[in-house]
Amino acid sequence: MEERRYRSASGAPIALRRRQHSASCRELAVRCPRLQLRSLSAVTSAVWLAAYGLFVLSENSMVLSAAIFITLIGLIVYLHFVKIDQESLLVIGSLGIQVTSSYASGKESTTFIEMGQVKDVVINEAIHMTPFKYWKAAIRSPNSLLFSRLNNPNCLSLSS
Amino acid sequence: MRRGRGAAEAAVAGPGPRVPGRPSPPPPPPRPGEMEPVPGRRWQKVLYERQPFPDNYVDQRFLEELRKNVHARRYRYRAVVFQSGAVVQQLCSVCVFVVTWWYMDAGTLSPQELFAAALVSSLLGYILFDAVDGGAGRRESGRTRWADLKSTLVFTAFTYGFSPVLKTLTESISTDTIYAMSALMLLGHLIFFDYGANAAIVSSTLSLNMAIFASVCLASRLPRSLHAFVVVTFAMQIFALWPMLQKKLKAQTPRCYVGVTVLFALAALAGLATVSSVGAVLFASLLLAISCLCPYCLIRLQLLKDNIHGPWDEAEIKEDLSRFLM
Amino acid sequence: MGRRREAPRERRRPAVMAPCGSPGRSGPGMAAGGPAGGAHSVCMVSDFFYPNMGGVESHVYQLSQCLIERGHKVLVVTHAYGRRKGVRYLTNGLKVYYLPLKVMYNQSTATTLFHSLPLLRYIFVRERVTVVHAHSSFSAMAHDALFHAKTMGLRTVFTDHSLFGFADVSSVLTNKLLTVSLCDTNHIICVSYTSKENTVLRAALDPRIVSVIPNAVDPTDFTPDPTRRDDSTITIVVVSRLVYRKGIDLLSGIIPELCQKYPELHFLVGGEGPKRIVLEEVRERYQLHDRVRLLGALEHQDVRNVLVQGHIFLNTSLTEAFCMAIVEAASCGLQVVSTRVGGIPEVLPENLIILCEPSVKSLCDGLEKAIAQLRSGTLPSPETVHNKVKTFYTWRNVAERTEKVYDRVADEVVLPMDKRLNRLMSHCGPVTGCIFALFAVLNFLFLAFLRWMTPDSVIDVAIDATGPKGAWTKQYFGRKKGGVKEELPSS
Amino acid sequence: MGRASGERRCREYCSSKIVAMVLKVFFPSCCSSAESGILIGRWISEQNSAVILAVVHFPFIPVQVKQYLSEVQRVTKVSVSVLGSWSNSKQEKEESLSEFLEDLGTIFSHEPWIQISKEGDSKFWSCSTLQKHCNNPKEEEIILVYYDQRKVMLSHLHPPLDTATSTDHKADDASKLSAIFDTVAKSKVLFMTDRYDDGPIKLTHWQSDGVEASIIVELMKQASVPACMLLTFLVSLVSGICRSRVLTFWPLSFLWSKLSTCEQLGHRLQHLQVISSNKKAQTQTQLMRKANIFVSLLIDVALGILLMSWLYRKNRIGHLADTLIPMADHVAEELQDLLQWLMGAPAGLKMNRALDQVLGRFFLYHIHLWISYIHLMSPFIEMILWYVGLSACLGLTVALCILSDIIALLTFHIYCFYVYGARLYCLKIYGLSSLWRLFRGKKWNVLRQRVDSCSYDLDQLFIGTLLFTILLFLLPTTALYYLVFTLLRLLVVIVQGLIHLLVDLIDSLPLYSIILRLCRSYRLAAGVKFRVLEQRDGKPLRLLMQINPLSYGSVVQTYRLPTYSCYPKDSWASLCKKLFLGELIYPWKHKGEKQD
Repeated sequence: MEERRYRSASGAPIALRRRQHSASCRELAVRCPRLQLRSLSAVTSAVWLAAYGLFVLSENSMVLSAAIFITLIGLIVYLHFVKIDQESLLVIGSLGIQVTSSYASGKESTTFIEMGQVKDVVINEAIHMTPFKYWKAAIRSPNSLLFSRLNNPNCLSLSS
Repeated sequence: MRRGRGAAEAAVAGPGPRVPGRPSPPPPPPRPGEMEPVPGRRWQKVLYERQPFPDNYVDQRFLEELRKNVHARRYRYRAVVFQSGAVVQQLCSVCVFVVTWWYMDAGTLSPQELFAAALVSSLLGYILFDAVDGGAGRRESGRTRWADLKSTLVFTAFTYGFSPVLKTLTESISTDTIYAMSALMLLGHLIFFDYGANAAIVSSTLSLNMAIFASVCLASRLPRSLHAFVVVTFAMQIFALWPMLQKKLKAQTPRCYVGVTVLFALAALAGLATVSSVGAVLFASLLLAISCLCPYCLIRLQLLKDNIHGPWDEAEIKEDLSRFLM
Repeated sequence: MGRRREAPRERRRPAVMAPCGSPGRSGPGMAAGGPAGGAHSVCMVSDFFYPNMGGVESHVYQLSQCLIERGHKVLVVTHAYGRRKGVRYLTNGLKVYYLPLKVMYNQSTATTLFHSLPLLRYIFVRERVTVVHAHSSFSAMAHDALFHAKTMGLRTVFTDHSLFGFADVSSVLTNKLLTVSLCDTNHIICVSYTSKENTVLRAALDPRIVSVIPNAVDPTDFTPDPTRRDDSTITIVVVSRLVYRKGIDLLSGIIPELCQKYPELHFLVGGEGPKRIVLEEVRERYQLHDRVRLLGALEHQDVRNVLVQGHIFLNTSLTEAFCMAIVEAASCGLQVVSTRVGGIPEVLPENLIILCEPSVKSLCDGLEKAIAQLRSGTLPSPETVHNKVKTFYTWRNVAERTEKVYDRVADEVVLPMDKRLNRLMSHCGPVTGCIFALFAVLNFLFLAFLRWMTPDSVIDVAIDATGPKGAWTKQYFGRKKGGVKEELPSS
Repeated sequence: MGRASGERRCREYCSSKIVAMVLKVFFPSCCSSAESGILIGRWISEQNSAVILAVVHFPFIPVQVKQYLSEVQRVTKVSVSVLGSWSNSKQEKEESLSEFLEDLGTIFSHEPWIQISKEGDSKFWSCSTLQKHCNNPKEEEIILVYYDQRKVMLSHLHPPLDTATSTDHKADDASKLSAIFDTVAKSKVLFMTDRYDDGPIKLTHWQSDGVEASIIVELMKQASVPACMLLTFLVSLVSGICRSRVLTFWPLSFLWSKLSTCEQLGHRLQHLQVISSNKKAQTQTQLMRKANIFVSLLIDVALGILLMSWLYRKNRIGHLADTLIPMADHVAEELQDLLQWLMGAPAGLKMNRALDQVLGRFFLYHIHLWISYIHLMSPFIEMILWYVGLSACLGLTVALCILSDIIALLTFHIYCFYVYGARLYCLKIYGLSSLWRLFRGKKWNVLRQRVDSCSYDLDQLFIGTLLFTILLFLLPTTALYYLVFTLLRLLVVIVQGLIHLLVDLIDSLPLYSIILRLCRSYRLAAGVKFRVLEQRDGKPLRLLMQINPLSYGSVVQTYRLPTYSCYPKDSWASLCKKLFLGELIYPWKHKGEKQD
């Protein structure tokens, strides 16, 4: 169970935690920094300022309420579908690989692949207009890839 | 890089066919050490055997196959002027057509007169057409008079039938639009016309169609449908039939072709002068420029021609391969 | 497509390996011992790469493979082909970037001279590229890469694969652009002496910075097989794209001429293109359906099977820098008849090729001469021809010579900005020079901006997978080589 | 796999390292509190894993156990056997017991012999195996996997879609998980045994509520059979009538095919046939399909009856009828005004007045006809509506379809206009395109499918150009008419499309599956997920196997019912092209023009 710190392709700090449950079972977890209050408040205030500007132009209080709703909904959507706090890869010897990505809202999406169906494990870069993301794909059947985005190659070169 | 530059220029301006020795600076006496040709072995221009020279070795024979101005042609002034007659002709016929239309629009020229004149002139032309080469062309083209008559009937019938439609065709469109359109079309007619040069853009069909389009546009502005009818027929004569006659004249009797050209040009100028003197002056200067100035420029510029050829050129296929598909 | 492309390489690799093991030639040790000291990390940039097919493509691929064998790090950058985008690894861990750039005109990307800078810069930095090697003057991406590489202060090499005339307007413009893009390139490689002359004239270069390194073919790919040809008839093989530049119109003239003269003559035409219709017309007109077979587009591995079926190979190109087709044909033991254009006379010795003028008549004469020799049996046997041609061109040789160029370039200095601007202005004429100098400055500013956005320190180094010292080979290929061997084809 | 071929391969650390398989013991969590005894279950040797199904308590007579097992095996076709021993000792375990367990292994010979023992109520069990025959008992690792017997039994595992579709990987589909799942599922009988019959042996496993609770179900099953028979009879009768020859000769059949109501009815008829077919559904999917159809039918009819009850209360039909006629009139008047506007110079467009007048008059006359037709049938409208409204009891979808048909009938004139306009415009466009080729001195070569250059005669050229000019100048007029009527047409089509989309939604939504997913999420399993339970070293690794429910999206995707309506094949681009070229867009071919 040790922890290392890296910087992701976008320069954000990320932490890789590895823990050895048993000889054949190990877990790798990449954890991004939580949502900073700073950025959150910055975005919110920006939206509200814009809304207020509109409100001043068009004497319509609907704008303000709409802005509030937008920010709320946007925040919920962001936390629930976009912001990934932690991605963990659980490897159980001779049983399978399990990839869990937990969102900021606590929602967890888990996928388990049996060892028998893992053809191969591939680390590859993808071109994403400027920054190069790193994907780890466990190829279960020839045509379906299971992607988990791990922002730093080294952690995988370690694990592999 | 100075020398590299020099090299390039020298190469480009390198002397023409088969200079003895090497073209001036580019491959200078090889530097000692850098590219020392091994004594005894002569560099040869082959790739399939390794030679004891560095890859970037520059031999004396570098660029020896450079040729210049292989296809340069020399023109004679009078010939060029003679050929420019075709352009003059076409300009004049456009001018004549416009002037006629102008008269009809102003009402000074009644359709009946124009129709009579056109009829007479076209009959004359028709006779002339056969008379020039003694009917040789007709015989080898195998076109009967009946066919001529038929197509004439088709023209007249269709034009006459459509002339009412033509009259109401563009009434809701503003006159300026129509003028602009027909001007454009006539310009296109002049551009695409087949003056005897074999260029890519030449398309006699297109040019003729544009002329007809323009004539229809203009005809639709005329007061009555009879006017429209007459103008369109006139357009057919001057844009379709007249050039055919010209070609034949040019082929058979160049001398009288020149005469005809001059006369026609004068007639056009006179007509234009009655409409506007300024226009006439401009038009005259234009004609002069085309028939005298341009050939002169062409011949002068021909001297400055500098065209590089060599083994790298894409070989063009000389003989006519279409015979295999005929 | 690309898959099929890789398959034969994979199969042939042992064959390639074997000679590579010849004394002191291969391995990083030798390369490290090279004059410039140490291996280069080369970035091949071209719009043309697999799955697209052609001379440039195979040149880039083979050259990269051989350089990898010699211990250099090589990666290829090209644009995305349909669904083939992103990063791929080919044999020996040759890394290929398929960049998401828009294709404008026959597989050449549209260029704005700037939009590709972010991507290319990222690649150059993260792969620690030292030499940028651009291919083919038709490829806009190659020129972009040169431009950016100079801005970033990297060494640049350019290989020109094609000939250009000077007559028409389009070639005048392209030559101007070539001048701009080559005037401050460190070194230029041409595939034949004719091509060198041509390039020197077009780009107004110092002939001293232009090297001639011919293309090569894989002799193991093109081995003769006399059993495949049927000697009751005479078969003339034509393998080329059916386009005007390849002189297909000439072919359409030759076919009826000869077929009327020689009843036992057969034509075997491989390739696809707009001129196919002409050949079909000829076939219909002269009722030659049984004697003229149009095979359509050929896979690379099928080419040999087509070649060995014939006795005579006919090449009617109107312009060629270095005709690989005739070398392949000769390597298959065919008697080659070709037009005397471009670099073709330099490619094969007189006794292996019959050169004709680009006209139906001359070509027919050449073919008849070949047929006469064939009948009299004075032609050398395919094996002897093959053994002879085998010695002419090998990729290993090409790689060595290219390596020399890299070493030489590594010693040179890249022009700093001010010198570069001067060069541009002085060298490319007042107008163009100034315009492109301006572009260069803008490009420099853009680069500065990018560096400020994501500093090079943030960009992480890519794992080097190439060749014997690739990151991967140490851990995995090293351990279970067999596993990989049987795995690659299966997958 | 071609994609991955080039990419760098790397093995997972462990997968390359694990050569000796780990022994996996799937242990039902409900048995964790059972008294000591022996473990019975299935041994899957190729995966080296043991699925524990139940615990047999002491005391027992080995022979009886054996015959019981054989009986179970006979019934369930699962090779159930004694896998090992289970000792749950409240107090400190004494030697004797362990020895006793040891030689139990000799009685029930099994290889390997698993011994799980739980001291007190500590969470960490010790677990060991005995290999009698291999002389060196090497210490191989053991993983304990707890699973919820009931859920695993009831759940139905969905293999990922693509593997399911890919035929060449059947080998993968037979994966260990599915093996475990159907092991548990097959041994259902084992759990169904009544709690209260005191057989010779006592088992602990998940206990179903026994037979009593399911008596009602049984009764329903009994009752459903005659109901099905009756239904089948009726359905066959109706379908027979529909198929009778009277209704299938030309004009009628054409009419049926155009009326969406008939299609909907036919669709429903098929559904009824599916439900009432009294042969049992073999696979899970068939069962689900039946259930889905049944539920959607129910809901459909319920909605329909609601609608009816709303309609027939305080004479809403009458109001509807009274509003309908004036509406149609109003539409017609609007159209007239529109035409008047077009016949002037609309939006200052340059139109050819003569042609404009002609077209306008023609359409006006048409509208006049239409209005008179409406007024002719105005008295009957209410009655028609009343009877039509009754059809709502067949289901909301039918009512909706009828509505869309009524709309189609009421906007028939718009359709006519559209067709006239389109035909005229189409002619013009084609004429113009060919004449434009003539204008350029080209012609379309049909054989080679390309444009060749061609030399025309003088008179051909002349006439062609004349016509070209005329058509060109007349084009704007027709184009404008075409444009306006196309827009109207598209409006109608969109409305109809929306209605049909609604119908399709009701038809195809797999409600039963969705409800199942909502309430019993474990019934539809996409896979499993493991949670690593806390552990102490020296003790085996303990995992908790939970069921990963199918996501709603894939539920719908898997179980959605097929619908009859064909969506437009052509994409947006081709649609626009059609519109531009003036080809007709048919409503019944392209339901939901705008939906995709």
